[in-house]
Amino acid sequence: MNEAIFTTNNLWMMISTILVFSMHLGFATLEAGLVQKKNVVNILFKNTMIVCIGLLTYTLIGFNLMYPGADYAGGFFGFSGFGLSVPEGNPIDYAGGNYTYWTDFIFQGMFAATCATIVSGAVAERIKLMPFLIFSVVFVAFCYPITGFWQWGGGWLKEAGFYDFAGSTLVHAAGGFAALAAVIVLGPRRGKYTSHGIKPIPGHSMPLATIGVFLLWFGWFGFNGGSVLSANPMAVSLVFVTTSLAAAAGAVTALFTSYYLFKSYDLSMVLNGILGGLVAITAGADQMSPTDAIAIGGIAGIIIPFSVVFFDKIKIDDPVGATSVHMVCGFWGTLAVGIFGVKGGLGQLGIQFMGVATVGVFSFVAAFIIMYVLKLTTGIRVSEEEEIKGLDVCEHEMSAYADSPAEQMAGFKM
Amino acid sequence: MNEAIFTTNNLWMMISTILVFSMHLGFATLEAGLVQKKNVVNILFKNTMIVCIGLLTYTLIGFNLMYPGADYAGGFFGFSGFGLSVPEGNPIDYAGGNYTYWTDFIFQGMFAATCATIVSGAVAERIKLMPFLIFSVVFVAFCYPITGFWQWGGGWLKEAGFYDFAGSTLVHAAGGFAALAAVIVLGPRRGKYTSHGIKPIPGHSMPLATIGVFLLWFGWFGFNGGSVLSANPMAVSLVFVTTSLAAAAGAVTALFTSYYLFKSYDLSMVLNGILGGLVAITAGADQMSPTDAIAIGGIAGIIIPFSVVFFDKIKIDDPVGATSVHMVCGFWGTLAVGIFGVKGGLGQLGIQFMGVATVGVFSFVAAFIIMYVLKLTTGIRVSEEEEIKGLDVCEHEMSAYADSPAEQMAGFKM
Amino acid sequence: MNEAIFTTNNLWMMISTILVFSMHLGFATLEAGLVQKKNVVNILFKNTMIVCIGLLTYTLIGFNLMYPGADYAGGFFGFSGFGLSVPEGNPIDYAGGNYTYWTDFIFQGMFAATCATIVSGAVAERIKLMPFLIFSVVFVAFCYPITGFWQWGGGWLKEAGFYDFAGSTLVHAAGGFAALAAVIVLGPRRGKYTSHGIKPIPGHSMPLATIGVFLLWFGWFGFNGGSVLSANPMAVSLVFVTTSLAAAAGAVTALFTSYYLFKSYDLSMVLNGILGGLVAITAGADQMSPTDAIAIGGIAGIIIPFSVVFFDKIKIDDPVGATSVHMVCGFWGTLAVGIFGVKGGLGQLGIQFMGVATVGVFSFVAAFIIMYVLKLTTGIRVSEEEEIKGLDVCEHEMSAYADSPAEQMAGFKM
Amino acid sequence: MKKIEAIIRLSRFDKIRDALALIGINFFTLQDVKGFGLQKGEKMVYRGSVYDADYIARLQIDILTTDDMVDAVVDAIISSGKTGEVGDGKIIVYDVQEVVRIRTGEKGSEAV
Amino acid sequence: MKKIEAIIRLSRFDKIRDALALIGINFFTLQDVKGFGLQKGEKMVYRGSVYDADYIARLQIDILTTDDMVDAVVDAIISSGKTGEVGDGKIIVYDVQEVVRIRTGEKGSEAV
Amino acid sequence: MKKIEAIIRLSRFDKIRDALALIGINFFTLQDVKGFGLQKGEKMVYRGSVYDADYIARLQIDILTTDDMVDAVVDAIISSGKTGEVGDGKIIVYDVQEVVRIRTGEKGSEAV
Ligand SMILES: Nc1ncnc2c1ncn2[C@@H]1O[C@H](COP(=O)(O)OP(=O)(O)O)[C@@H](O)[C@H]1O
Ligand SMILES: Nc1ncnc2c1ncn2[C@@H]1O[C@H](COP(=O)(O)OP(=O)(O)O)[C@@H](O)[C@H]1O
Ligand SMILES: Nc1ncnc2c1ncn2[C@@H]1O[C@H](COP(=O)(O)OP(=O)(O)O)[C@@H](O)[C@H]1O
Repeated sequence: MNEAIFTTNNLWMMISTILVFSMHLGFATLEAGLVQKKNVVNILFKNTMIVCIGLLTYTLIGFNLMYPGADYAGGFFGFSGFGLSVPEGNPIDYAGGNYTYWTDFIFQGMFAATCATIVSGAVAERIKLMPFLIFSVVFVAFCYPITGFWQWGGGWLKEAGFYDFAGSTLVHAAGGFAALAAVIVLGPRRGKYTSHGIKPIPGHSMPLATIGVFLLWFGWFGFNGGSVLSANPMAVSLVFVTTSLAAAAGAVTALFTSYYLFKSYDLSMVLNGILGGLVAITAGADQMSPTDAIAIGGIAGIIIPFSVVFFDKIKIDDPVGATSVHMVCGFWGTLAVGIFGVKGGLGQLGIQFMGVATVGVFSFVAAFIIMYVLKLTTGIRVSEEEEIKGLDVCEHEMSAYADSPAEQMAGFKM
Repeated sequence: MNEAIFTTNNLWMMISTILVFSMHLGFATLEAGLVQKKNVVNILFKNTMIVCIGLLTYTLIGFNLMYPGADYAGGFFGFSGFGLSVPEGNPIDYAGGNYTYWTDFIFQGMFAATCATIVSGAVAERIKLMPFLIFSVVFVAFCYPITGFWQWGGGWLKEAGFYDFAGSTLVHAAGGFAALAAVIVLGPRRGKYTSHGIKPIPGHSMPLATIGVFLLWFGWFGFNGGSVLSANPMAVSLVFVTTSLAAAAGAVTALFTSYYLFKSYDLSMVLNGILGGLVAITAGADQMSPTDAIAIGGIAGIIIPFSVVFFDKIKIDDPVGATSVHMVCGFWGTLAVGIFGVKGGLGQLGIQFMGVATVGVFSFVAAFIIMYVLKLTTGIRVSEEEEIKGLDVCEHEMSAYADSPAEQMAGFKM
Repeated sequence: MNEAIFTTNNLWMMISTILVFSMHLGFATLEAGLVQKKNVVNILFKNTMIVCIGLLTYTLIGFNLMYPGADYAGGFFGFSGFGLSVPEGNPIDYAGGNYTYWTDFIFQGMFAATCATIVSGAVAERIKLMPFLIFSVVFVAFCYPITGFWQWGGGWLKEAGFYDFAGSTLVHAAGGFAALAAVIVLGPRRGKYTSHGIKPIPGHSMPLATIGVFLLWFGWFGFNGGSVLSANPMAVSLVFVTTSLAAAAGAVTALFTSYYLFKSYDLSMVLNGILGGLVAITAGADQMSPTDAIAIGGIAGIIIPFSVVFFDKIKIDDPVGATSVHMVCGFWGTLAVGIFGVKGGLGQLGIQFMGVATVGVFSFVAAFIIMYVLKLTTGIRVSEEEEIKGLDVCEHEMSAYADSPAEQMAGFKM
Repeated sequence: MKKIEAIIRLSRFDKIRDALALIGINFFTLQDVKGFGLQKGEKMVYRGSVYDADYIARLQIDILTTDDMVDAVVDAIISSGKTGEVGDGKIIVYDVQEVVRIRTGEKGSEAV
Repeated sequence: MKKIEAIIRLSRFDKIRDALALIGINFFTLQDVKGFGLQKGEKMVYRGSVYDADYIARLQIDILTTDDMVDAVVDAIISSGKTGEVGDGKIIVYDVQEVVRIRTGEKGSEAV
Repeated sequence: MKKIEAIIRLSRFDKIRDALALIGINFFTLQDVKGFGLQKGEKMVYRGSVYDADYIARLQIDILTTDDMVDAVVDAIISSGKTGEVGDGKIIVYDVQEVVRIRTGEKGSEAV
């Protein structure tokens, strides 16, 4: 391995880190756009804190739980000590000339927090701030790294032949199942499911939501492209193609499916279709041909509207569609590796199912327990009055927009 | 060519792809900011779909229409078959060590959709959604690749000595002329041109518009910088300098010109001045000195306010100024290659004029025909009532902002 | 030095340029979010113009003032002539294979304007547009390059052993001290400090402010990462780690400190905490271990709320907290190089203090004089009536949001 | 003195304004209101749930005028504001005890 | 004819709407207002300064109705809008001289 | 009982609020309105077209009060709200038939 290629590989991994970082802004704006005006500060606060908490816990413990080293190969759990320490030896050798130790850590660290962010959208508009942050700390410090270790850290799933290129299972389905558990413990927003039927609670800003989805797609070039773990020209560029085509196909099929179902060009469904396509291709982005990618993303786009309606029917209230996008399409994308592409085949399909199911069950159960314990101790839900007034005023003593002429005037006297 | 430089070159082309992708978000936010609040979902919907449609049609047909291969050199039209297929041989040889086949496709694919996006802004606030999407499919599948082939695909314009580095003509003027044709067929927004004179219809969010322009500039580093088609240090960094200085000069001259004309510091003009500078430098970004770039961008910034006023006078109603920015400054920038820089000279100027004029006429006529056929068949314009109520409620059954206290309350009961 | 590494190094420096560029959008959105609705166009206008002006003056004069060459080594002032001119010789030799002349210029040029942008937030909502732009021209053309030369250009501070990796002093403290001077000359917004106490004037959009902070963090990867001045794998990736951890720690400590002080989860403080952490790590981002970085950022996050309250107490009215973030944390971060990390030690601490103090005094005095002269000549403050009505309507004849149903209707007749 | 409140369609505002100007009424106060009435709001769809917006955005015009102008104003609004479809709105006439112009302190018909 | 203006809590809107519907009142006009009264606004904190929002967001419902319905409407609003805490709001009844339906020109009780 | 509606300049709101507080009026309802009157809106420029904003943003204050307070309130508003320039606004006094406090059901002067 020569120094020049090492430098280039590492550069790409660092840029991927920046791209994955920008996904946090994507989540923040998407989720802010899909909640009501009175809960915007709260969702921004949570999303801002999650990145920060995620990076710090990953420094302290997560990284060494997820990548404890070869000693724990094939296992269920490993840990190589607190904090970071640069290994001895020539940096070029740390990862066969692909990236440095620091790059490894920061790239993985940016990934870690996305998992908790997925939950934040699903529990929006009624969860208390502090319990949620505690949940995030625990989830991102322990749960995500443990299941992550199973596969990417070289644990038992890896050994079983499971394949999850960039995290349809390990990030998205894990986060999505946790979100489902959290929503079940927490209950729906007041007024959403009434005796007269479902009462939609429209998000307060479609521009913010759209910005969020574009930023997520933008960041996904690093999420998937960086998962090649080097700047290998053919591999990374193929991943760019499959990722983008799956997103594009998801949008188009979501458009037609939702038009067929609701006779309406629903922007929020198209946006979710794009995300569904992205989540679905993630497990096999390096394995698929363009046509496979279009099929996988396109099917995700069809699943999305049905899934959103289904969860509403069973009264799982998820304001941003995180369960449909991350859990359902993460599941689908993981299976798709056993159907399409180079690895497709019944055997692989079985292993894929087993992998996503075990990770899903683990994440679900872990999230359920954490949430339940918090419910019994600190409480997890704001009061009815606070929910009606909004979390911004009640938890943050602030409103997201101070913008009427009368409010502006208020600045001119005590 | 060595592997390391190949990897770096390809990396830059992939990053340029991401940057060009982010221009779609730039267009989406710019256009959303410059329309009325009641048409925001519609414009976001269109811009989101265009990227997706663009990528899919480019996969199916566009790429092979635009780059049919050496067999068609010097011609008017070529086609090398449907779909994508990786050529045999060592990837490094595909483009002389500059990029892989996949990178080539995805970079070009991201470019393709920008052309149709230019149109979307100009026809905003009154065009029906479905006919517009059909227009986009046809335009991006056929028209853009055909004129693109003339030059970048190695067709007759190329052979004639025409020079268009990154698309002042092939992307911007092409899109701008198509926009003009579309606006002519469609007619102005109701109430814009009255017996009492011109009634301005202010955009609903200057922050969104400003975000859009910054994102476009951001993406332009990839649009122009990527058009070097390698990471050549001197070439790409010069392009960065000329591109940025042209944008900066466009802002400054647009500020003074519009202050001189209207006695007002008009933010929308400064924003258009930046875009005008960027469009203008695009044809010769690799040919110009910093001083040339400042001159070219500065002249574009002077042109913009005059052009905007002119089009309003002749009742061409273009809510975002796409014709001024893309058509007029694209024209200017193409000519500038024959005036400034290494290639400057009367002969070249003639060829430049011929090139932009033929591409312009082709795009104009093609867009006119497509729009006209749609007008006669599906109809292209919403009804007066829909226009007054806004496309969001009428075409999407949704509003972009659901934000008054009363609306928020609405969430609490059926 | 081989061509391949040169290409990669230069590529990273160009990408860093793009990232630093995106900080201008970050500043624009952050500042727009933290002002009142009636002053949004004005702040966007200023931030847009500053980048453009900065690039142009840097072309004309700034670059050659800041980097006049080895002839002026160890001095206080140097100048190598107007405009840009590519040096003779092989481009690879210009900077030891790290970047080209053009890259050098454009990277430094993007940095330059950030200094003036820092001021723009602090003087928002009451300064006249034109005098502010004149101030920016002078500041960015002369003041920033002169102090910049002292260190980065190889002047006397450099020789004295001062260390400022990426500009805690040269960019942030310089801008922050200038902001302080400007605020003192200008006075607080009317109605902020009343006989009954401090009247908060809430910003009009927390989503915009949050987007701004994420974009600044995003750009800081290039601001600090690019300051390595090559793509050196270990160096740059360490900078990524320290930068991100400092930001994360700043958020967490700002959260707890402001909760302790105000019993409230104040989003604006957390956002400022992130920025404080970023500013503070900037002086020594390449010198610190992850633990050091957490300590430096964490202390910055504790400082922020105290500092904000302090400046309000002494009636320094700074709507966006620029003095606290840039001046105070820039000061802190500069000192931190003498406390933590490889260079830590009493001698270095003294030098660091001396460096930041002299640069601070110079910037403060220079800004004070420029502002004062403008106050006596053109005047720098809008009238009371204009301040009440808002700068958008009074200086720009425009409003940032045109969005009530009645206004929308207004489009339909003259 | 009378106050006339008219709750009208957004789309008729300009026609009504012109009609009022023709009879010499150039002064009024406008506000955004939400109307609940016979005409239902638009059908809306959000994330798969179809619902009716339960109100319609409307404008309320408040006009202060002298007693003798009332009929003219009412007629002007009816003729310019009517589409004939459900939802055209209402005009309400009140008696006002006193009107004062803040600038001058003038009262009654001097003040409008 | 009477006009009834009720200034109510946001959180009681739906209850009040239902109560009105029960007595046959489905038509009204709604607007966002800001109330200054006994109940103070929320405690707010911004960048370290604590302050009270000096008003509370409220809704104003305007109902036109015939004289005989007034008591029923007032009672319906009181029973559905009352929480017992300071800040429940006010109901105001005015005499209206004339009501006209723009669509038809009908007047008086025909028009509501 | 009377209701006083005052349409005022935004910039005078705080002065008026203070003046009202001095005479014991701390309760009122505020709304954003748009005024069309002698004073024209600002000159605006958008993409090269110059136009006048045809209205001015104003505040409307609604005060319920007993008959004996009316003159004091009107005087307070005039003295604190007047700039002397065209556009200071209007004060309108209505007779109110009944006022009810939702919280207690109290009526008349007890309720304000
Ligand atoms: N009884 C009422 N009290 C107050 N406002 C009313 C009343 N009835 C109607 N309105 C207002 O008038 C608007 C139009 O009334 P609607 O019943 O829809 O049509 P029309 O007046 O043509 O019969 C309603 O949206 C509402 O704002
Ligand atoms: N004198 C008044 N004039 C106009 N509006 C009033 C008056 N008094 C109260 N209001 C309105 O009624 C609302 C509730 O009044 P408040 O005094 O807080 O509680 P309560 O009515 O329960 O005593 C206020 O927020 C304000 O909008
Ligand atoms: N006849 C009217 N009916 C209703 N509102 C009015 C009337 N005349 C004026 N107003 C309101 O009062 C405001 C101030 O009036 P204007 O004529 O501009 O100044 P002035 O009251 O000082 O003569 C207007 O903007 C409008 O809101």
